[in-house]
Amino acid sequence: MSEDAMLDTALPLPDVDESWVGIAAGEQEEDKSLYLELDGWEGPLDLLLDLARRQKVDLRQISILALVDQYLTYIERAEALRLELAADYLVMAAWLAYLKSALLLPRDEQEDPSPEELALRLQLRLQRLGAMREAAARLMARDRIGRDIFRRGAPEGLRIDRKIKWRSDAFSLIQAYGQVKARNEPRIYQVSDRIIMTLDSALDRVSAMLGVTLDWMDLRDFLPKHAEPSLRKSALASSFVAALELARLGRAEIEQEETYGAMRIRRIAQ
Amino acid sequence: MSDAPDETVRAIEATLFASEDAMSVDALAGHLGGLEPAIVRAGLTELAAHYEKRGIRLVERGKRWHFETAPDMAHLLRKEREQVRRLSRAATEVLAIIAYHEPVSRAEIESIRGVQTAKGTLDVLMEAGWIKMAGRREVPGWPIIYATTPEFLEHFGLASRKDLPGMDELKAAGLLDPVDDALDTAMPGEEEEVEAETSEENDANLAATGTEDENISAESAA
Amino acid sequence: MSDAPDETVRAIEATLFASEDAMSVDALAGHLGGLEPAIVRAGLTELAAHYEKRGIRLVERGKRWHFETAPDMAHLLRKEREQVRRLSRAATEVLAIIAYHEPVSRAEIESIRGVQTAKGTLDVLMEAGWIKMAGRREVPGWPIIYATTPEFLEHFGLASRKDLPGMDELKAAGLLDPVDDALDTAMPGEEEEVEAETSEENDANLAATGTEDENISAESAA
Repeated sequence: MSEDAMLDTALPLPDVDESWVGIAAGEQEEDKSLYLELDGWEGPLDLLLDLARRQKVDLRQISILALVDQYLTYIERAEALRLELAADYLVMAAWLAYLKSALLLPRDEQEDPSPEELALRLQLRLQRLGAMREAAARLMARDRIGRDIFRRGAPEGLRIDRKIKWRSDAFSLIQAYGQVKARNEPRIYQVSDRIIMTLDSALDRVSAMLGVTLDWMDLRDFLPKHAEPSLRKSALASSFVAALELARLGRAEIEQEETYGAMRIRRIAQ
Repeated sequence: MSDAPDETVRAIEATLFASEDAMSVDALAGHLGGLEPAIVRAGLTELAAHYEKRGIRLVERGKRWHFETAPDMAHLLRKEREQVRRLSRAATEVLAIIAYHEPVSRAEIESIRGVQTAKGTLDVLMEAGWIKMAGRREVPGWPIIYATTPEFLEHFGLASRKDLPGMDELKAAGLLDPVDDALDTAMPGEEEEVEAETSEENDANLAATGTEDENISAESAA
Repeated sequence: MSDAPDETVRAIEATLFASEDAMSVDALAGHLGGLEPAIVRAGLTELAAHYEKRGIRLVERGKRWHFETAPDMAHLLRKEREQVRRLSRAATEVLAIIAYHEPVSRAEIESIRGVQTAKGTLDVLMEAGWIKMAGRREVPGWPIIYATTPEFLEHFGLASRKDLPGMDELKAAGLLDPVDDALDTAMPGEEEEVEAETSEENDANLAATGTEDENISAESAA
């Protein structure tokens, strides 16, 4: 098919719903068909494009003023016929009325944007929508797979069967056996006895030591000196929890000036 | 009588004939045991020439090759087969806008059409396999952008997007450029400052809240 | 280059290509607008001759005609692709137990391993050709017993089963060290053993991806 001169083509294009291409065609029944199609418009821009097409000139040469008049007339008639108009059609009507007056009235001040620019912008948008609409129609009219052109009806299909080749090695085998054996060997578990400081004894200890002074004391000073490392760890943990508990009970306050810094604790005088 | 084609050509012919999907040169080369792509390409060219005047043709669509019936046979084949999907007018427009502008965001589609795009429209086109999401635009809001697929080219018989009807003319006429760009060239000397603001306001007026009259007909959906 | 075929021949070619079923001469004649069967027959003969040396053939089967791939190109339609996969940990254990204790029943394998063994594991080992059924144990229930094959010895580079290291040697090599095992049981793989083995079975059928990680396939199967 020929693919040139698409911008100028004004013929009804195939494969497009008759309902909208037909509108522009019927001149004598214009009013009726136009209003009946009210639901068919996809918004004001769509309606404007159709009205512009009625000027039967290239979209680059349409008269915006004439177009505005046509649109406003259309809206007035629709209102006279008491047809329900969506709000956006009325918004567009108001905007176009403004545009028209701005285009006609002499201007003292240079307005920004100028009415000419607004008109041009509208024209450019109509051109673009028009171009896409015609492109869509021409696209749909192409020879299409499944309608005009067919692929093979019953292709055999290409099948790829994946066959798995398993791989392993002697070491893995022997190692696996060793692990099975080791896993199921009877096992003796030993739990070694460790010296710890219980929370209760830490609480007693910390409370007792806090009773001695009202000054701040470093938490580490509460720990038993010369204890073996495992006991020191346990004592630190228990003393810390004990300090928190005393703070919660309102018997002590805790401060720490920086992250990981020394934690200090002192008694609250009752 | 034609000469017997060589084994590679026969293998390509058999593979493409049997395949349910179109195949790229690389896919063919891989399937044929790692042939040189150049050899496959030469074979395809030979085959395409051989089939040129026959009832079936070998064609390239979006870098993938397949056999199909010759276009002038449509009248014979069409009558029994009406499986092609009928799209609503809105969907065809959206498809055209995506094809001619891709990649394109929904807001960009809407600014051309002047109406909001109903949710179903893009879904229908994606379900048909003709468009796909193609990432996000790097602007505020990170909108998803859409592009066409190789199946789109296949379905509409296009070797590539360059073959879209009227593509060159539309490009030359600047009709694929945004309105703002066209305005700049059409109105030289205009101050640029107010431009962005104006266009927004303007678009809001024009696009408004037009509801889309979607009648997505799924006649073909068997 | 072949001569351009006439319209009837092209029409037959396109129709048979697009048809989902083989077509009789009468069906073709009817489809092509009531052609004389003799003309259709002549066209079919010409087409069959044309395709004789190509990658596809026009053939008649039970008085109905259709295109099919040339017999010597059939290997292109069904290709086998070999995929190498490493034996899973569970399967390796089962194989090791069979190798050390053969012939051995499934219940015996389970009592040695201390875990249930999924059916798929033994299937995989049989598919690999490393174990075979070796009769039935003469105890209640007549359980099947398994033994290794010569392929097993070959793959693992063993002259005979006597080459497998004994318990003392395993101990000396540190392979009975429970520490390794503690580490392994801490890994998630072991707990999901049964599931993983089931997926193995699936994989053997579907031959999905090339992953060697049992856990991944177990998850995706779930």
